[in-house]
Order: sequence, then structure tokens, then C-alpha cells
Amino acid sequence: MMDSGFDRRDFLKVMGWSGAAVALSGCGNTSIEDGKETVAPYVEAADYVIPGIGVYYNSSCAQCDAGCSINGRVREGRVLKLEGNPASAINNGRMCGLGQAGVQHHYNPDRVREPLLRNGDKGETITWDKAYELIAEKLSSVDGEEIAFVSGGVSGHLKVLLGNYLSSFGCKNHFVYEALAPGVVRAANKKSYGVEMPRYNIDKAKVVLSFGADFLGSWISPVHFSQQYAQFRKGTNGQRGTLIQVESKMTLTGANADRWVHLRPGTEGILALGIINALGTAKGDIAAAVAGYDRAFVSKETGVPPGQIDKIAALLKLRSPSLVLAGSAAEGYAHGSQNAEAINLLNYVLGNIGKTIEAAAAIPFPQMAPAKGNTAALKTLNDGLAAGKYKVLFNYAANPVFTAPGAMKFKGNMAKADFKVVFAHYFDETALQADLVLPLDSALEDWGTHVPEYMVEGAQINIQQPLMEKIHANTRGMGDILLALLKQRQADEYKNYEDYYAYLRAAMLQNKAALGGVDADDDTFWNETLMNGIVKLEGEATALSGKPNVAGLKLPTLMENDEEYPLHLIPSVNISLRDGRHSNQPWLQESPDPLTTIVWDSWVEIHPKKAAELHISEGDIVEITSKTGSIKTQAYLFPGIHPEAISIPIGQGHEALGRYAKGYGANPFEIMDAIFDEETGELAMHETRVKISKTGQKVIVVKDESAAGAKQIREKIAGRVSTDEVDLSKEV
Amino acid sequence: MSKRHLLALFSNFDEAELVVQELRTTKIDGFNVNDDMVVKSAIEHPEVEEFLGEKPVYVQWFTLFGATMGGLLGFFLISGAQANFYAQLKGGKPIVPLPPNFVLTYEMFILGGVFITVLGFLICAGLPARRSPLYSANVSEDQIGILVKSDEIATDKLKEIFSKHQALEIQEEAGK
Amino acid sequence: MSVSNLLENWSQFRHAHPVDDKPHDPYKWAMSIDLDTCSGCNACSVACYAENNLPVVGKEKYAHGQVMHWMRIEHYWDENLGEEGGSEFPDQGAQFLPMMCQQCEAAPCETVCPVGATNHTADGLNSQIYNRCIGSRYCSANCPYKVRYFNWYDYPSTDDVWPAEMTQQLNPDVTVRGKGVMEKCTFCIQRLHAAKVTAKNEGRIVREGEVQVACQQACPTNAISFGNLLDPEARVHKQWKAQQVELDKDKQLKDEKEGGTELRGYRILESMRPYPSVMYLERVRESAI
Amino acid sequence: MKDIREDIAWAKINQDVLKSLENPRKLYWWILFGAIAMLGIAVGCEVYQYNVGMGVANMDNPHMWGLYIATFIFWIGMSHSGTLLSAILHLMHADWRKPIYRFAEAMTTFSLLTAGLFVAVHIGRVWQIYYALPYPNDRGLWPNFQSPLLWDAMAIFTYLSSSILFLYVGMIPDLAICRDRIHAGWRKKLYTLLALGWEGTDRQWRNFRVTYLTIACFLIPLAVSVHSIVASDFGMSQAPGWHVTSFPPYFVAGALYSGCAAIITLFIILRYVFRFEEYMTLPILKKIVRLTFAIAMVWTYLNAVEFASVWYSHDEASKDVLIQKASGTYAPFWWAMIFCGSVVPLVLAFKRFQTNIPVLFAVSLLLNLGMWLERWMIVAPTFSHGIYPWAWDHDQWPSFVQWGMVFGSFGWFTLLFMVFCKVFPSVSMYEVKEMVYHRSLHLKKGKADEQGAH
Repeated sequence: MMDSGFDRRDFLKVMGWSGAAVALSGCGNTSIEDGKETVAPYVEAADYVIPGIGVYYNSSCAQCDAGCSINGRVREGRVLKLEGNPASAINNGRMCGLGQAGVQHHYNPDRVREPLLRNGDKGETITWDKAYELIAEKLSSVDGEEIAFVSGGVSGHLKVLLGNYLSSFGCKNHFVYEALAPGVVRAANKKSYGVEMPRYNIDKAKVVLSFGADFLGSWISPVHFSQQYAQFRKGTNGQRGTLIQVESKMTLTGANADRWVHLRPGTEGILALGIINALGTAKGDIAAAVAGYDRAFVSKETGVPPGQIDKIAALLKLRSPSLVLAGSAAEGYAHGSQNAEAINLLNYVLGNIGKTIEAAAAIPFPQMAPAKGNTAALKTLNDGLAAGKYKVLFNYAANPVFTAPGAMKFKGNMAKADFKVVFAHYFDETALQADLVLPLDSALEDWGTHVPEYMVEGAQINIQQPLMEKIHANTRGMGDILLALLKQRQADEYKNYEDYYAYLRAAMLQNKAALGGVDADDDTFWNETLMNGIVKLEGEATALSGKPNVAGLKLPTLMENDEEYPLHLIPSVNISLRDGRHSNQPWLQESPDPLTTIVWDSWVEIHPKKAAELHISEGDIVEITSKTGSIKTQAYLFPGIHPEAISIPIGQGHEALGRYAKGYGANPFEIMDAIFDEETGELAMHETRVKISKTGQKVIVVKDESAAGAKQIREKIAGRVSTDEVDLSKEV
Repeated sequence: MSKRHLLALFSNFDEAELVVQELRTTKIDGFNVNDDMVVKSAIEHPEVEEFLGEKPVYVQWFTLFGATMGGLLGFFLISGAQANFYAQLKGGKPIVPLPPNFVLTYEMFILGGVFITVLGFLICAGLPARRSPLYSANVSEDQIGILVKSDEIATDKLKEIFSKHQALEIQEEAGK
Repeated sequence: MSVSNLLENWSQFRHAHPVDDKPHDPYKWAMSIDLDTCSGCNACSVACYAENNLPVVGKEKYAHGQVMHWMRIEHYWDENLGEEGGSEFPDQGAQFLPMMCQQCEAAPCETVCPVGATNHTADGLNSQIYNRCIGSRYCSANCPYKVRYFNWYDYPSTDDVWPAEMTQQLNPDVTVRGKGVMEKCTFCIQRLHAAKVTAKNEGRIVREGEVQVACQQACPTNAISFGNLLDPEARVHKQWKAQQVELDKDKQLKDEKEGGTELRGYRILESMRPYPSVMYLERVRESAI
Repeated sequence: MKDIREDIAWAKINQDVLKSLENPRKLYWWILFGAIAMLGIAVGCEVYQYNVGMGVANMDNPHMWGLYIATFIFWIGMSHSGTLLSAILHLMHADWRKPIYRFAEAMTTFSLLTAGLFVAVHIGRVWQIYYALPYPNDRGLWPNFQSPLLWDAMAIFTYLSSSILFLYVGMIPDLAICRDRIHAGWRKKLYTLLALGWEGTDRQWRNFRVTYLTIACFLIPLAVSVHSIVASDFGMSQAPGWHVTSFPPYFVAGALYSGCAAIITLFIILRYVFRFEEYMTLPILKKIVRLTFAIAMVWTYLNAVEFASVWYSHDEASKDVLIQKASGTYAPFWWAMIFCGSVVPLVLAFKRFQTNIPVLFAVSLLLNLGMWLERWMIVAPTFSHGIYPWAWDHDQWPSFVQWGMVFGSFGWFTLLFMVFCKVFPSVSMYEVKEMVYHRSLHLKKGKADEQGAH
């Protein structure tokens, strides 16, 4: 009686539990839908299955490349929820929404279940052996140069196997393609700091000046940066860190900034140099290089008021160390490299290098180090396809048909290859173009090792292990597939490895010593490795180079206004949908975009002032036209964007990818021009110019935000104070 | 000694009144005015009180009882029920919050009152009743009926009185 | 039974709560959310979907306002943004606010439920009993925060909400609600209960850090802290203490101080006297820039 | 303009009234069929809603309540006039009530029955509705007696059962008449059964008088309490626009108002259909009309009081709701309500309209429309513009399901009422006789005095 509230819940629990049990029926989840599976009574269950008790397994999150370690809750042989693995330095037991949705990637009803061979315009189911034979046969007829292999970022043993496979027929065309990779920043960092991916210590900085780096949302390693950010906000002895975000379209990070500075798209570099100039601490050639960038000029170019520039400079002077970040907004232009370098230069001038920017350790096994995805690869691939260089095309963990700029006509070019093999989880746009579709295990069913690109402390290898049995009998892990394919070519080399698991185990045990298991016997070492989910290593120290050279630094002044296409198109990266490969995970579709709270759709953000000029109001269906093409979507008036720019989120507008993604919204890639960064050849995603026009249709925007338009009325709901009104030192 | 019934019908009330007075005044043995006479009418005549003399009505006592019981039952049933929730506060209010209980007590008070009153009515008015041996549908229309019960010997005397006052009709119980 | 019971325990039946009631013992679950570190990333909300079997209603029903997110991330602009005299751009960013059931100590929803389906539990939760609920929806009508969500449809049997494969993800510790019942944030009561049972078996009370709610566990910035307000070790206890926010006040003493204290703890709609169990810490913005 | 004749033969009264019970004309069947069809629509909607879920009514978070609750209040309100006529006027010895109170009372009962249905239709799990009843059970589970909804349930149950008893007891003498006049068929059996062997003996009349009076005394405070409690469903909550002190009297006034309007409507219809010109005379109509006018003004006043008290309060939220009502999405309906409720009744102030049947008929319908709108305007705007701005919503337009139920409820009411007035005398015969009798007495006395003067 004392807590009958709970008693009732107990009852409910039982209900829920048995209800679930009925729906799930036993442990062997092979072929749920055709009801062939047998219900295994719990008394016969594997000894780790204790009815009603959750068991936790460590593994790695495969939703993005940040390399968070996860801790999966498994009950009655089913994975229920993914928590963060507290042992990981990257996410310390934390998880982002995207990572949480990993289970919906795994349980997704639209997964590919059988190997399919194109027959006319529909696929016919074939056996794996048949599929392997087919590949072998096709490969035998072409030589290595005529084979292209497209993949997303790969690392660890999978990368090794893939490398071995490609070299087994002398193919050098491995295109590592990630639609949203910080390619330009890597290059710029290499030039400025001597390393591609240094370690950023946001938590150590007193001021963070970010040029469009959405490190809380989608940039490099968001979950890790978020934790640093929390520390940075708490500050040391009450000295709270200050975040200044400079960008043309407000990102999640921008929304959390103390000062959000909007500037004309593409002028980030100029502002950076202007700030150096305003600081006045630079000497020698740097001083010379920035001499021209005085307040008046910079202000004219960027549209940032002179006073603002001074304030920023003053604050940077006042509080040290600080940290300056160059993000995707800065790099997305034809002169992206210059932008990035100019911004990095600011770090040098402020003397942050070595304090808030440190060299990260490198993984001692270079062959396992991540093959970094970029967009330059896409260009080469596309040109090759267009020229008909490639007869056979493999595609894995990338969806170029969806993410390639419309101007590239990738879909058409892809058709020129006469045999296209796609390893897929779902029928995405690329899989639909394939001749042979091979179904993959989900990340929660597969083995693997991953090496994150952004190392937090020392180096680490993440272990990926299955959290439950396969849902679909006929899917395979990528590793197993590669192994099988390798066996076709070098049977005797791989004959000892019955499957990828065996290979992985052997490979790990081989380097037991180097992996910190010197005096452990194989089984103990292996089990501990699996238990931890992470192998932490010293890593090889790398050094930051000294002084960057500013000779090459040349920033275009005021970009001439395009009369026909007056607006800049900013394809924004949604925190949960990213490049669109996750759009079929309903939780992500239904979790509102933080800034607009719009769900299940695309929208175009326009500044209210601009909208008034164009007589556009919320919910108007507008047509956005570029040189390349045009798309239609709903308008949303958004104050956090430069009036000369409009922004459309990436990730929607799928023509495939299953019931939760197909037919929602529009895909901004379709109208993207093929403009590339002059230095790195990376795709300049922010360069596309567009015009916008009303179609006359109007819809009610589906969003969580209310008619009050995200304003607090009457009552105090979300309180705010300025730093001089609070004393954080007393806080817990 | 067996009794016989007589029913006389009168067109208007004044006649009936005279009849009743005469029956009262004239001494007829085998006939007792107070017990053996019933006046039937289509409407409720306040005057009936006057010439039949005060007769007590007990319905109010039922009402009093019903209302009180209803009220008490209401209050204690509700408070008692609420007392079961002592582990589950609601909205920070006391477990036995008086204001709501008073509202409900009030309703129960009325409910009990009405129900028992009706019960009382049925009892006091002797309803549902078995139909009396002599009845004329005219009574429910516009005529006044006087039903008397008497020994055989009184019958003629009564008839005579009735007819003297222009009784429209005199019904007599079929003899045995 | 009842009359004698009434007479014996009359005095304790007449306590008002939380004002003059005996304090909770040994548990009073409470939360505090630091709006300065909250980045509005939605991780908590998704974690809630995963933990509590929340249905994904889809675009059409979302458009009708029938979404079921127990925890919603609200974002606010400056009052004067885009208005006369105000700035045209949000140059101080936005403000995010995770809003879920505030587990009020004197919950307006509890008094009005005709069947007593929502009650106050011994450890200070506002519990919702699904199989008692008849769906009069009076509780939501009376909820100042509008954080109660009604099952307008029978989601388990609705297409594409939980296809066969997805049902395997459902958390067996949490029931799947059918049509016509009200639901809301429970402070992950299934986790609390499990922790309490373990503690009870070991003859102690639940320790700080022993139990985490799903949103707190996921939060990348650790903005959410949750625990037993009565436990001096608990972070939440320390925070409430440090911020001088008291559970049973409808107006905090510190707010009456001249010139304000340098504290940022507050509770939403406190003046309506629901005595919420969630304390928010105001967002801070740099004055030097 | 003639009132009831004092020399009208009592036998004629019986005939005329009993005539209304005779075999109906074609028109009757048509209307009955129509009513059943309307009811059918509502049933269809309910079946659909029951199977698919409340969502099909197109309510949402936070628009938790819709037309169901509004219409529920409407029907409860309508029930009050019956009591007004039969109980209050009875105590005040207002003779003119006698020919018309019977159908007014029937109206009370039936509108209560209709209102009850809306509770069932409204709740999410109608199959569990019995949870709301205080039935003893070994788990010690009781409904929550703190909830105004439960007070509602209690009050309405009390009110319904009491009015049914009141109606029945008051009808017993007439049932006896029917028993005596109708000699065949099921009717005979029915009336014989229901008349309980009433013979109009002095003893029966004596107890009858007291009982009738007592129940009347109980009914008046009951009626007042019922609608005050309905008002507290809103007044007891915290929601802006509901949390208003003057709600109980406001609701009661509104109730009597809509009731009187409904009486005028039915008065006119019955008068025409059953040719009751003899009994439902124009002077009586005039009296009701004046009464209605008075109540209309009271309602208008209380309305003003509510607005004023909100306007001069410091409750910004409530102010906003008021402004929303007058200027927001609901503005047209809100102003329509003001017009129908406060402007239209002004017509009744003019003597020439007080007996003009077509005008009165139209007006009475408008008044009822206004009263229905009032209920809707109490329920809906508060939801779309409550305390918490984030939950403000694009206003939800009720779906056809909700409208269908509202529509159907009128069918249900009509059905019940039409059955009633074919089975039971809708004019109280014995009381009309009393009325006539007393008038004639007065005249006699009058004559007598004149002679005495000579």
C-alpha cells in the first residue's frame, strides 16, 4: 500500500514484458517476418541470457566517423538501447541522438535481405556463391585500372583487407568519398600546423572564436567537443569561457554562442586577417600580409561593424589562451583553403598553438590508420566514369548518386560502367543503380575494428562486436565478404581464416604485445579486449610545425554580385541527418531540427527582411533555382541567416532508402554547382548561387515550435543572465 | 355482519359538500362517516380538508430521515474511501479534503431526500393500491364520487340522501 | 472499517503537501538542468524515445500536434528580436530549454483526475497509472506546462510505428501504451524501481550515481543532473542548496533580496504553486562582448 | 387575445389532450425517421472513433477538449428550464405554468440523458467508464472525489433521477385518466401499471400535494448546484479564461437562458402540432417570453462582469485569452455568441413581438445557437492560448466526427421527445382542470360580491 503507485507499475512491467516477449518470440531471430523461426524456451537459452536481466556489451558506434564507443543493453538476446561506453575518452559514456538511433539502423524494416542481381529493371535473388562467382568472372575480364572501388571512410582491419583485395588485382582506384568531410581544413592544418588533424582543447581555452565550425552539432567529433564545451562553460575558478561564432547561417554552435556574428558568405578569411590587423601584435611578414586589412576595408567586405571587430580583438587580447576554429562554413568556397589558412594564422598570432592546439598522437599501425574520406575523390571518380575508364565499379558505405552535386551528372556517368556492385544496408539511390546488390550486416551484427581520425588522448583502436544475432539470415559482414573475395584470388594465404572474426582475432593476437597484452594469454587478452571495447595505445608523438608561411595567402576581395542568381545557397548540415544516410531512422526524422523545430521535411531558411522584400511568408512553397537545376520546398523565416544567403538542410529529398526517408523534402545536392576549392580540389559546397521564386502554393509548416514563434511571453521560462550578474565560482 | 359499498356521483362540488354535511349530521347506524366514507375527485380540492376535517400527513418525516441519512452516508462513504489513498497524495491537498466532500455530501443529501420522500408518498398514499370495488371513470374526468361502506340496513337511508342531492348515478355493489 | 480509520488517523489525513507535510523519506527524486551548458542537441529527447517506447507518429499526425515526445527541446529568441527597436539578428544566439514533466509536488493534474489515475508517489514522483486512466484528459487541460501526451491512436497497431523488426527494440521494462490513455515523463521510473530493489536487497538506500535517467545519461554536456534530493552526497542536492532553491517555497527567499543574489537557479511557473521538482539554471551570456 | 376559458368543459380537456396520444399523422413519422437518421450518423461517428481512436475527432495536445464537452454543457444547461417552470413557479403558485410544465420537465429529463452520452463519447477509453463510479471493491480503489468531473457525475445522476421521479409523480393522476379513457391495447396495460391504482381519493390527493411540494423544494437547490458544479469543472482549474470566480452564477444564468429559449421553441411546435391553442395560450407564451428576456439580460450582465473582472485583474494570461477570443481565430464565433445572446433577445422587449409566433420561433432558435456557441467559446480558446506559450497551437478545427456527434445528439433528443409526447400526455390535464376550477371560483366570488353591493 505504501507505494501502490509502484505496485501498479510492477504489474504494467510484467504486461509490457510478456507483450514484448510475444512480439519477439525467443532468441534465434532468424527471419522474423516469414515466421520460420522457432521459439527457444528460456531454459535452453545461452548462459548469458537471463530472462529479465539486461546484459551490456561494449562495441563501437558506426553512425558517424567520430569513433564513440557504445555500451549496448541486450535482453533476451535482443539489443534494446545503446549507451555510451564510459571508458572511452572520446564520449565518456555520452551519446548523441544520432548514435542512439543506431538501433533503428539495425532493426530497420527496409534493410536489404538477399543478394540481388539486376534483371531488367528488377532484381532477382541469387545465392552468395553465385554472387561471388559473378564478381570473379567480371573481374577476370577486366584489368586493374578498369576497376574502381568507392567507399566511405574506412579504417582498421577492414581497410587492410580492402587494400589487400584491391592490390590483388592491381587496382589503385580506391576512392574514399565522404560528402561532409573537412577536407580543406585538413589541408590547411597540414600547412599551418604540420598535421592534418591536431587536438583542439576547447576546455582549456578562455575564448573560442569559431568561423562556422559547428563543433556542438556535426563537426568532426561533436560528442567529445560537447563535453569540452561543458567544461569550457564552467571555466576554471569561475572564469567562464566565451564563445564567439562567426558564420553566415546560424548553426547549433552559433545558437549557443555568447556573440553570434553574421558576415557576408565567404569573407571569413578577410575577417580573420582583419582581426589580426586589429590585434596589432603581429610582426614581420604577417604584419605585412594583413596590412591592407584595416577596419574600414574589412568591415566593408564582411559587413561586420568595425566596433564588433575591435571588441573581438580586444577580448582575444584580454583572455588567453584562446582557440580559433575554421569550420565547414569557411572551407566551402573556391578560396576555402585561403580562408582556412588565414583563420589558422590567427591561432598562430594569438599564440594558441601548443596550448589549445596540440599535436595528436598517431596510431602506430599506419596500415590501420583511417583512409580519410573527401570530396576531391568524387571528382576524379566522376571524371573517370564520364570518360568510361571504369568497367567495374564497387560501392561501399557511400551514396554518391544522392550526395554528388547535380552538376556532376553522377547518376548518368555511373551507368557507363558495365558492372556495378553495391554493398548496401538499404536500397539507397546508389544501390538502385547497381547490377549486383550485396546485403550487409548491420553495425550491431558485425565484427570490426575502427581507428578514429580525431584522437583524444593517446591513440585508440575501437572494437566492434555483434550485440545480437543476425536479424536476417542472408546478410554478410563487409569483412566476411572481402575475405571470401580474397580467397578467390589468394586462397592459400587466407585459408586459415574461416571468417572475418577468425581473421580479426588472429590479427589482434599477432600484435598482442604492441596492444598492451604482453603477458596475457591469448584468450584472456582477447576477452578483455572485447569487454573493454577499446584498445588504448601510447600512440606515436607527432610534432606541430613552427611558423606558417603567409606567402601563398591571397583572399579574393568583394565577390561580384551575380545579377541572375543573387543569393548564396548554404546547404546546412542537420545535426541528426548529416549527409542523409540516416534519414530512414524514424527517431531522427521526428526529432525536430534544434533551430527551426521542423520535422519530416526540408525547408529553406530566409531572413525575415529578405522575405519581406520578396513577399515570402512562412509555408510558401518556393522554387530555388541555380545554374544546375531547381528544387521546390517550403519557406521558413529565420533570423539567424545573412540576408544575402538562403539555407537548405542536407539529408532529405530521398527517392529511395525506404518508407521513413522516401519522398520527404528536397535534396539541395541536386542544384549544387560543381565548383571546387582551387588548392585541394575539394567540392566548394557554399559556392552555388541561386535565385528564389514563389510558386503560389502554401503549406502549414510541420514543426514543434508554436504560434508564439519561439518567444517567451509573460512568464519567465528560459532565464538568462549576463556574466557580471552571476558568480559561477560558488557553483557545484 | 357483511358490509356493502355504495358509490354516488355528483356533477359539482357544492352538491357533494352538502351530501357530506348531511351524512355527518344525520345519525345512521351501521355507518361511520369517518371510517366508511371516501371522497374521489378529478382534481385536488383544498376544500376537502375543510369538510372532511384535518387528517395528518406523514410524508415530511420520511423526507427528514432520507435527507439526513443521505447526507451522512455521503460524507462518511467519501471520506472513508479517500482514507484508502493515504499513500497517494493528490495535488498536495489533504488526503481527506473537506470542500469537495461537502459538495458531494450536499448532493447525497438531496438524493436521499428525494428518493425517500417518494417512498414515503407511496406508503402514506397506499400506492400501489388495489382498485376499490366501485369506481367510475367519470371521477377522473369531472365528477365527484362519494364511496361509502355500510351495513345493509343503512343502504336505503344512504341512497335516499344521495338522490335527494341529485346524485347523477348511484352504483351499488352487486348483492351476494 | 473506514469510519474508525478516519477517526484514528484524522490529523494525518489533514496534512497539506508539501507545505506542512512530513518530508519525503528516504527518497525525493529531483532534477536540475543547466541551461548554460545545454546545447539543444536533442540527444536527451532521442534517448527518451529509446528508453520509454515512445511511438514515432509520423508527419501527418505531427502536423496535427499529436506528437508524443515526453521531452521536448524548446528554443527561444530574444523578446525584442526582429521587433521595433530590437536587433534584426539573434546576435546572442538562441536559448534552449528541455521541457518535460516537472513532477510537481502539488501537481494540478492530480487533483482533477476523476479516477485517480495520476497520483503522487511516496518518493515524490507524479505517477501515471495507464491501466487506470480512462482518458478524460482533464489532467492535461490543467497542466500549466502542457507536458502530458495523450494516445490519440492505437500506436502499436498503427502502420510503420513499430514494424515487426522494430518491436524487438521495445524496452520490456516499459509497457507499450494503447489508445486512449494519457502518458508523460516518468523520470524513468523503471530504472528508479530497479535501483531501489537492488538497494533494498542490500539493506541500504540508493546511492548517488547508482541510477541515471535516460536523458541525463545521454546528455553530451552533462547539463542534466538527477538524483535523490534528500541525499547530501547527491549532485542535485548540492546544486539546489547552492542555488538556494527550496522545494516547498512558491517564492524563493533569495528572490526577495535587494539587488538579487549572484545565483541562477529558478523553477518555471513557481508562482502558480505546483512546486516543481525540476530546477533550471539560467543561461549565462558574456557581458564583455 | 384570449387566455384559457374558465368555462371550458373538463371532459373536453381530457378529450383534447388525449387526442395528442392518438395515432400520429404522416408528418410525425417523417420527423421521427429524420431524428433516427440523425442519431444514426452520430452512432456511425462513434463506432469509427471507438475503433480508430480519439484522434479522428481531430483534437491534439494541447487541444484536449473539443465540441463534446461544449455540447455536454449545452444540454445540461437546457435541462434547467424544466425545473424552473415546474419547481420554482410551482412554489410561487404561478398558475400559468400548469399547461406547459409537463413537456418542459420531459425536456429536462431528455436533455440530461443526451448530455450523459457526451461524457461517454468524450473519454478516451469509454469501455473503462465504470472506473469513474464509486463501487466498493476489495482493492480499495475508489474514484478521486477531489475531481470536479466526479462531482459532475454525482450531481447529474442526482438531478436525472430526481427529475424523472418528479416527472412521474406529477403524472400519476393523468396516467389514471388515460387508464380510464383508453380501453385497449398495450397502452391500457401500460397506464394501468403506471397509474398504481390511483383513484383520486382524498387520502391520495393529500399525500400527493405534500410530496410534490417537497420534491419541488429539493429540485431548486439541486438544479442550481448542478450547473455550478459544471462551472467548477472550469473554475476549479488553473487555466486562463476558466479560472473565473463568477463562473457558477454565469453558468446557471446561461442554463436557464438556453432552457427558456428551448421551451419557447417546443411550446410553439406543440401548440401547432397538437392544436393546443386552447391551453398553450398566447398570454402564457407572453409570460415565458418576458421571463426569457429578463434572464437574457442577467446573462448579458454576468458576461460583462466576467470580462470586466478579467480585464481589470493582473492576470495577463486570462487577458490574453479574452483578447484572443475577440480578435483571434475564434473571433467570428465569439462575436456571433455576443450577438445571439445579448442583441437578439432585445427583440423580445417589444410588445408586438412578444406574441408574434414566427418571430419568436426564429428568435428562440437564434438564442439557442448563441448559447451553444457560448459553451464552445468557453472551452476552445483557452486550450489554444493557455499559460505556456510553447504549447500555443495552430487552432484545431473539429473534424466531421465531432460535428457528426453534435448533430446526432439533436436527433437523439428529438427521438426521445417525440416518443414521449405520443405515449404520455404532454399537457397536465388535472392541473389545467385545477386552473380552470380556481378561475371559476374567483369569478363566482366576484359575482357574489357585486350582488352584495346592491
